[in-house]
Amino acid sequence: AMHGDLKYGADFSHFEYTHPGAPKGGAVRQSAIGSFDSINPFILKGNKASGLGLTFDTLTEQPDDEPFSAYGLIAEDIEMPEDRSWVIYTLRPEACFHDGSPITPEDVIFSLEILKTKGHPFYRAYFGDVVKAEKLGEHKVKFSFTPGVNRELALIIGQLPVLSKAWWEGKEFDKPGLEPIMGSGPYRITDVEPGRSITYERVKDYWGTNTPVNNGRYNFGRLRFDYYRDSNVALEAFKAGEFDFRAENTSKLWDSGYDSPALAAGMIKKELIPHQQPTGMQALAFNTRRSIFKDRRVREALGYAFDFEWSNKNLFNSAYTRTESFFSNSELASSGLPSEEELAILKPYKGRVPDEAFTQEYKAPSTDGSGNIRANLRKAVGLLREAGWKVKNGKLANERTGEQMSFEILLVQPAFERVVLPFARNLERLGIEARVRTVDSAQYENRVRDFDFDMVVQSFGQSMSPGNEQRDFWASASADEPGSKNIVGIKDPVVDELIAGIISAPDRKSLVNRTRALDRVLLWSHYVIPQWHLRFFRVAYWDLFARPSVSPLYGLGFDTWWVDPAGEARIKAYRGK
Amino acid sequence: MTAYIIRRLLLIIPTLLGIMLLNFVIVQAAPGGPVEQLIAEIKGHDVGATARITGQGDVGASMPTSGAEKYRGARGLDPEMIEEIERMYGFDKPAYERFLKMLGDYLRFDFGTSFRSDRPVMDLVMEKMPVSISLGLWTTLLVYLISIPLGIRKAISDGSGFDLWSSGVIIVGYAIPSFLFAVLLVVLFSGGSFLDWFPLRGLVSDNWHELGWWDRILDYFWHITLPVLAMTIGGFAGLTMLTKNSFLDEIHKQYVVTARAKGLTEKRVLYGHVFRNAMLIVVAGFPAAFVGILFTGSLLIEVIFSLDGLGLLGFEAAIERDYPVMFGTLYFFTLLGLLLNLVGDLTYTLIDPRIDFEARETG
Amino acid sequence: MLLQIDDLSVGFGTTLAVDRIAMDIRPGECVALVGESGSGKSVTAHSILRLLPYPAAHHPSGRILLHGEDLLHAPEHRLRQVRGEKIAMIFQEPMTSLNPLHTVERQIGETLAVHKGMVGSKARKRILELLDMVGIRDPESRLGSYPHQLSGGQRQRVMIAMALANEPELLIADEPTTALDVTVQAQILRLLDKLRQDLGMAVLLITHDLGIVRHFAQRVCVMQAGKLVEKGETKRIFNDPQHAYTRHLLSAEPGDKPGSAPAHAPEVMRAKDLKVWFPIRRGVLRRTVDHFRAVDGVDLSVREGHTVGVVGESGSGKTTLGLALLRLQSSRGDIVFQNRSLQELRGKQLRPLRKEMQIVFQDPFSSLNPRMSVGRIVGEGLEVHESSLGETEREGRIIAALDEVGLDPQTRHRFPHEFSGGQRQRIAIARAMVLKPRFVVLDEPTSALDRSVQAQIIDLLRELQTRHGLAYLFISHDLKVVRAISDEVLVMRGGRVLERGDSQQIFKNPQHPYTRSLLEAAFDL
Amino acid sequence: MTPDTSLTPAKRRLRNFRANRRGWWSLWIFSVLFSVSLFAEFIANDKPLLIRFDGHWYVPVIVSYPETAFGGFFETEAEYREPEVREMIEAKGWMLWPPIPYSYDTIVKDLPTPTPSPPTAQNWLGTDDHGRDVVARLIYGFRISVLFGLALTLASSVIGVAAGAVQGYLGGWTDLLFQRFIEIWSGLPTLFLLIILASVVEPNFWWLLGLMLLFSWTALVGVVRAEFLRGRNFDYVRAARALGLSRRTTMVRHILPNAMVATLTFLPFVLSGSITTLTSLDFLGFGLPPGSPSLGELLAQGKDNLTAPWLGITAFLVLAVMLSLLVFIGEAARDAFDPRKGPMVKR
Ligand SMILES: Nc1ncnc2c1ncn2[C@@H]1O[C@H](COP(=O)(O)OP(=O)(O)OP(=O)(O)O)[C@@H](O)[C@H]1O
Ligand SMILES: Nc1ncnc2c1ncn2[C@@H]1O[C@H](COP(=O)(O)OP(=O)(O)OP(=O)(O)O)[C@@H](O)[C@H]1O
Ligand SMILES: [Mg+2]
Ligand SMILES: [Mg+2]
Repeated sequence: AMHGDLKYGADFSHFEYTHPGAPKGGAVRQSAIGSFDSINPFILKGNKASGLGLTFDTLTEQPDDEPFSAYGLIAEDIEMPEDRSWVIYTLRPEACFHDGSPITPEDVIFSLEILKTKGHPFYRAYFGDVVKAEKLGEHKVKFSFTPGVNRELALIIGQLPVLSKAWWEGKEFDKPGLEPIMGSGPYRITDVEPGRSITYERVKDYWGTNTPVNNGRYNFGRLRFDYYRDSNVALEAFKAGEFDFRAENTSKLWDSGYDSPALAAGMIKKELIPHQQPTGMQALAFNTRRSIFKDRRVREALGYAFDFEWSNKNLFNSAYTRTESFFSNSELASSGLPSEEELAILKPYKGRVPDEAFTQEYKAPSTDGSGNIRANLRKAVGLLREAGWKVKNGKLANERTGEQMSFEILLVQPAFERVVLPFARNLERLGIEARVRTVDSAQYENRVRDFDFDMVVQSFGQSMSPGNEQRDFWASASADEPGSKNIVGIKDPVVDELIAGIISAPDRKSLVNRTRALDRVLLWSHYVIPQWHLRFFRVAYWDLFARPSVSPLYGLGFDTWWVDPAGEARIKAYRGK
Repeated sequence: MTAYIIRRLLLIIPTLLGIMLLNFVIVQAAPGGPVEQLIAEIKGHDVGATARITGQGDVGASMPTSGAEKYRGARGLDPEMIEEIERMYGFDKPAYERFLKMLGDYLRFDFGTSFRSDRPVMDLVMEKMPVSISLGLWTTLLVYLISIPLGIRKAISDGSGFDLWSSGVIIVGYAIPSFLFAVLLVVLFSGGSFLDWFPLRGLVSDNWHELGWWDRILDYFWHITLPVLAMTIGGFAGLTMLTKNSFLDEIHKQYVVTARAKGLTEKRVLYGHVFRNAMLIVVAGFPAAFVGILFTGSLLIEVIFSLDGLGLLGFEAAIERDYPVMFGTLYFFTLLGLLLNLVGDLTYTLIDPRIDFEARETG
Repeated sequence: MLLQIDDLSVGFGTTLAVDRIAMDIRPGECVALVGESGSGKSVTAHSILRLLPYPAAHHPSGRILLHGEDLLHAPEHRLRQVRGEKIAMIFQEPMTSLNPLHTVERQIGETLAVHKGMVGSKARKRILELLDMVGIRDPESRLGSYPHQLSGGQRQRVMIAMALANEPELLIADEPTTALDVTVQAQILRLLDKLRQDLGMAVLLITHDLGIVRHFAQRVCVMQAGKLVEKGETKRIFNDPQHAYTRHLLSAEPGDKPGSAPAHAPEVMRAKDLKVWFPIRRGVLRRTVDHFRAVDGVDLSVREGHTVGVVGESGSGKTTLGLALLRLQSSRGDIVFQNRSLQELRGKQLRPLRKEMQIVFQDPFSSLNPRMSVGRIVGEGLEVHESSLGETEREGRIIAALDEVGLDPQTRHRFPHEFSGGQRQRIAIARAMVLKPRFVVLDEPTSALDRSVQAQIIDLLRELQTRHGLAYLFISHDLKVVRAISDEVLVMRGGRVLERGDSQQIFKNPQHPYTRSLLEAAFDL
Repeated sequence: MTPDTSLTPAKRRLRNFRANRRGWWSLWIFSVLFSVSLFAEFIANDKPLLIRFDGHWYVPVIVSYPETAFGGFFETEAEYREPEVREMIEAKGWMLWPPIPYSYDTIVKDLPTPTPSPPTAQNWLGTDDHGRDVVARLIYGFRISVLFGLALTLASSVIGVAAGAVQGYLGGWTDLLFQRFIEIWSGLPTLFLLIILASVVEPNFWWLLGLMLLFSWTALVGVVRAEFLRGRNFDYVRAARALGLSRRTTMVRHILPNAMVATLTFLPFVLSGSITTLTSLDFLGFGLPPGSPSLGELLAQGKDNLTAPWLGITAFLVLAVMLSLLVFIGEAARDAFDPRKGPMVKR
């Protein structure tokens, strides 16, 4: 585990959220949007098919009910020193590729090398600090890391997919193609129709079936992904029984789009499955490099103009929850008043962080959902006045410079317009001119990389175990580094120190507290106007599945589901007529 | 005439060159090239070429990444990597060098490989051909076979009830946006709510190769019925009205009286005499229409029916800045267009022997 | 009785073009329909086959009985059997009446195919035979020609061949020989007469050439202003005309040229070694394999106040010569107009000269823009060349011009298709003369006009000439008219000038055998 | 059945035009619809037409008054739809609302159901997925789309016809080179020019119009050129030359009317096509600024919200009606210029 103890002991037989006795078999079809032309998932080029990960095993597996822990899959045993400067994995002797050849340390080393040299650039960054990989014995590999940079590396390297060195002999690694790659995972590709569908079949004599991490998982006999270009059409196809399982991401459709005879007959089931995966922060981010947004009070004032409750009710069928933390939907999120520990962390910075961080619970401005937000706007007017902005001739102007408050909200997804336009209308009442601009992704990328924007919609994704990446998000160093994720342009020594604290957190508990402290400082600095998140998996499926009684906290765990033969027969009968 | 044809054929070369050069320059000037696109994709900002067309979910509501693909490397891309990407795409060289190299390759019929899928452009184009040809051919055929006789009938019965209602029908057909109509067809005829008669995607079934030839043909037509229907619906109006109006213009001329005086049937008068006189402008519009249908006209239809055609290929390439594919398709279509134009012009002289392309002495 | 017309009226709008006429035609008989230009002859003829532009035209009254069957009310399919098979028609304006996009072979072959089911080599043989019958030389080579590649006379003969193809019971011939030189004309008329006698083909002959009427028609009907004013045996009509109009018609004959123009007047137009060669194209690539020499080395000079008459065989290059002189047809050789070399002038420089040189086209119908009213057509030249003219002044000039050529100025808002053939010809003349040019090419300007109007036009031309010293190039088949107006005559054949000289001289004492045969044929009638 | 001869051609054309009843009516209906939409602000607006407050008159449609003018708090323009503001004003006077109390960008706050909400007594055609009144958007959208379409169509037809005419009439190298130029021109990457434009300026009505014009004018060239290639051989064109008419007059007066058949036929389609072009630009995000009303935007909404059929149906109906009207007008115009179509034609 990253921090602290493991949930499962050395001799656990299966993850809690699986059902070891689940029957194997059945055929399941899923859909994917778009197209694919490559089944090599490891390289940059090519449009990759869905589900390719199922054909490869990694050294370790991470359970979906622990923040950041890993249990051996190919690895039987893991050793590392206290400072985590290296790690030794002992491979299971029975682990083998689909052709029956055993997985050897050479394969592991080869995989790392080839991924770092010819694989997707992502791997180079991800495994960048793995400086050496060496074979220590017949079944042992040792990875050494650049010392002191990243305590996570020992776990991260466990995510290395293992490729067959022998099989790749004489083959070009960086050519996308449609020839199935030799893997060792629970499934193998049986049929590929580029751009149309890809079919996987459970490997009959899969060596890992009974490893504890896989016990009760990968139950479907056949898995097929059908490709659709259009999501509306895909929905129709689902209703027509062309495929069995669908995750919905549109609340409008969730409410009424599934109405069909099959739903009425109970053949299609819609379910909201709660989860605790961190949803991070999706928000309207200020570019504090811009002079108008330098003042915290201005930023706070603008937040009052965003009417989440109305949007949620009218635009999203009340499906979402307001985000009030940068680490929302997880234990990392701050809530209520700061605890003792948190106060202790924040104490040294008193005076250099907003006072509210010590004394108040953060709440995003809220309304009654009627769309009437006079009360909030009045608060905003007050704050703006304090900050030296007054309305002149119907326009908000800076008292000192006479500069008008006017900015552009840059979008890349047109779907955001319906959220942002009412916001802009509300800003107008404050005398602020907010223009909305939607551009294509290349241009968006360009402008965001150069921090050439006033306000964007940004998602700050978070994992259960924050670490290094926080620097990229909030640190002073990244504020001036083009392309960094410090969209807001935060340059605050306090924040820098808090981040350092998180990275060096000795245990889970302190990690949680330090994260919460950072959360409070960020929130009260009003760097963003928080939006919303969804705490459920919204899934619709033809009622032929059964799933374990316990759902994992941090994932949907579709691989723990199985086909219920009775249900399958029922659906078959229904579709047959 | 021979001289003219040769002249035209020779002029194709500078024309193509001009088009390629112009495109090259403009594309270079556009903000955001393949490198940026790729970075956007790596960083997950990418919206996807067709996402804007195909509709998308509520933002921020998509599923958090599932366990297997957990992505924790939330760092910016280091400049080194960007450089490497540039090198990979050949962007480390100056623009003129890249252009010359492209020209050289084209001379050797080497159209390069796609940036994104790394497959030869030629293969990609060939692969998408069946869809585009199917849609283009059947649509054009249907449209022309229906519009022209209809237009002629409307011309004869100008002002009658038939004329009125048929105008109404074709205009309504035109006014229906083809993508809406396509979606409607999908919902009505292949969705789960109403009738489920037609397949939803593809040009043929998965098991097409196992079928007998007769079943193959059936299967093929079964698949393209809806897409072709959606494509044609809007195509009738323009052509029908054009035919009608140019017939109306001819139908009163003296030679038509002569033809009648020969005792010809009305049909023969219309098709044997008026037709050729009236067809010039219809033919004049053909090359453009055909290239249009083949190349761009079907983009949305291709998306909706999950057909991989050239329209989609070209569009995706442009949005994703896949330059080799862009220029490859551009090259093909321009060449096709240029040749069609020439054929079109030669058809003029076949239709009307008085036509020539020489300069007129004027005064 | 083959055909019987009873009480026939034709109206356009509220005006009656034909007013309750009655006549009949017996098998094997030739009935001539004569009358003033615009009197309703063509309209009557069109009514028989119901070819008028319905519903713009309508019949307030009448019956047309073919063997007792009413054609006016017969169903369409019945009419189709009659058209081209039982009754065939030669249209007045052969140039516009042929489908511009069909070859000669196709135009004639179609009638054969439709009624006789004759196709392939059999049809081809028959077509060649027909073309030969109507005097087209080297018919083989003409089969593939399009109408625009034929001369006016050739087109007219194609039209005749088309009408005769199925040996109809009744031939309606509307001015069938206007574009033909006299020898061919005689040949055609003899042919018709022969068919009439051999096959019993009846002919309804519409013509303004009274000489022809006297020779070929058994009976004559005279029309004036839509009414049938007199009918009877040819002899009687000619010897003892009852109606005043008939008498007027018969008495009008073009007089001789009164006095000759000054011999040494300045030269207005001169051409030297003028050549127009049309390329002959073959094959898919349409390569030029040879040239057709339409005008082949013609020298010509026209002096102020002089008229040069051009006569000659149909297809001999007269029209082409005229067009080339005015640079409306590209040519080689020198053309000097008022001491300026035309060949060297480019578009813009040539334009002001256009006011000075005008042309009356052989085919008036196609030379009038169908979308412009007659007033505008006539006034267009004024707009360009005398742009200083006010609206009303110009209107006045237009009205005067129309008046001069004998057209009712009231009709100037009409479109060309609403006129008769003769009226259109006069519109074309008005268009040229309204500009008061120095030099005019008159290509068959009077072919569609009856004698009385013809005389009026010729008087007009003469008067303008003496008054303003105009120079004319007068192309015509009508040798009487040529004699009446020309000072000098060119005789052309195969693109070359066979003989030239003083008009009186040539008519009195022709040198070339061809000229002699031409004159014989002309005044033999 | 009236005598035609006495009428001047202009009158005769008018008469012919009117004789085509459906064309005549279509012209009227279209003109009325269009002029109504020109006054959209007075028909659909979220500001009252007139206010009587405290003994004074106010005209909010035209003049912008701060809320403080009515004793409110905000110094920015009053939001008259807000209950507080209403109460404030109605306490001391009254307001006269336009028939549709929403503007194109008014967000209807008190919706009975989540957006897009179905038609109700308040929102006659429902709301779109932003929660804006469809009728109001339709009126404004019609205006902007038709203006865009008309401007684009007229401009591109004029340029296209002129180009085609010159090519066809002159022939030779002019034709050969001009044609190549057009080929190169139409090979321009529209999408990229749009992207470049979008990165330099914020696209607005005029920019888009100009840019679309760059590409749309080539549409008619081919057809017009063909007509001119043919027309220049006609005898009456030769006659016009013999009269010494300038090239331009010859082209315009004698050949162009023939080419107008094609042009007139295509105009309605070019027009509606330019409206759809505007849509596809919106799709790509290069269209009018977000929130602008346009028929295309409505179409896109219709497609994205299949569960809200009133959006798609409305857009489609408006397009169909507009197109029919235009086609009928085009037919009548064609009739008017057909010399053989007399008013005396019995129908
Ligand atoms: N389509 C029409 N619309 C109106 N009036 C017409 C139309 N066609 C012919 N007319 C008129 O009908 C009258 C008779 O025309 P018609 O062609 O029969 O004369 P015509 O006797 O053949 O004369 P010509 O010897 O000059 O050919 C003319 O005055 C003409 O103006
Ligand atoms: N465009 C053309 N292409 C080929 N041959 C042509 C063309 N125009 C005319 N000719 C030929 O040139 C010859 C002369 O034609 P032209 O019209 O000058 O004769 P014409 O003397 O006026 O005869 P007519 O008295 O019959 O009108 C004809 O044999 C004709 O076939
Ligand atoms: Mg006549
Ligand atoms: Mg001639």
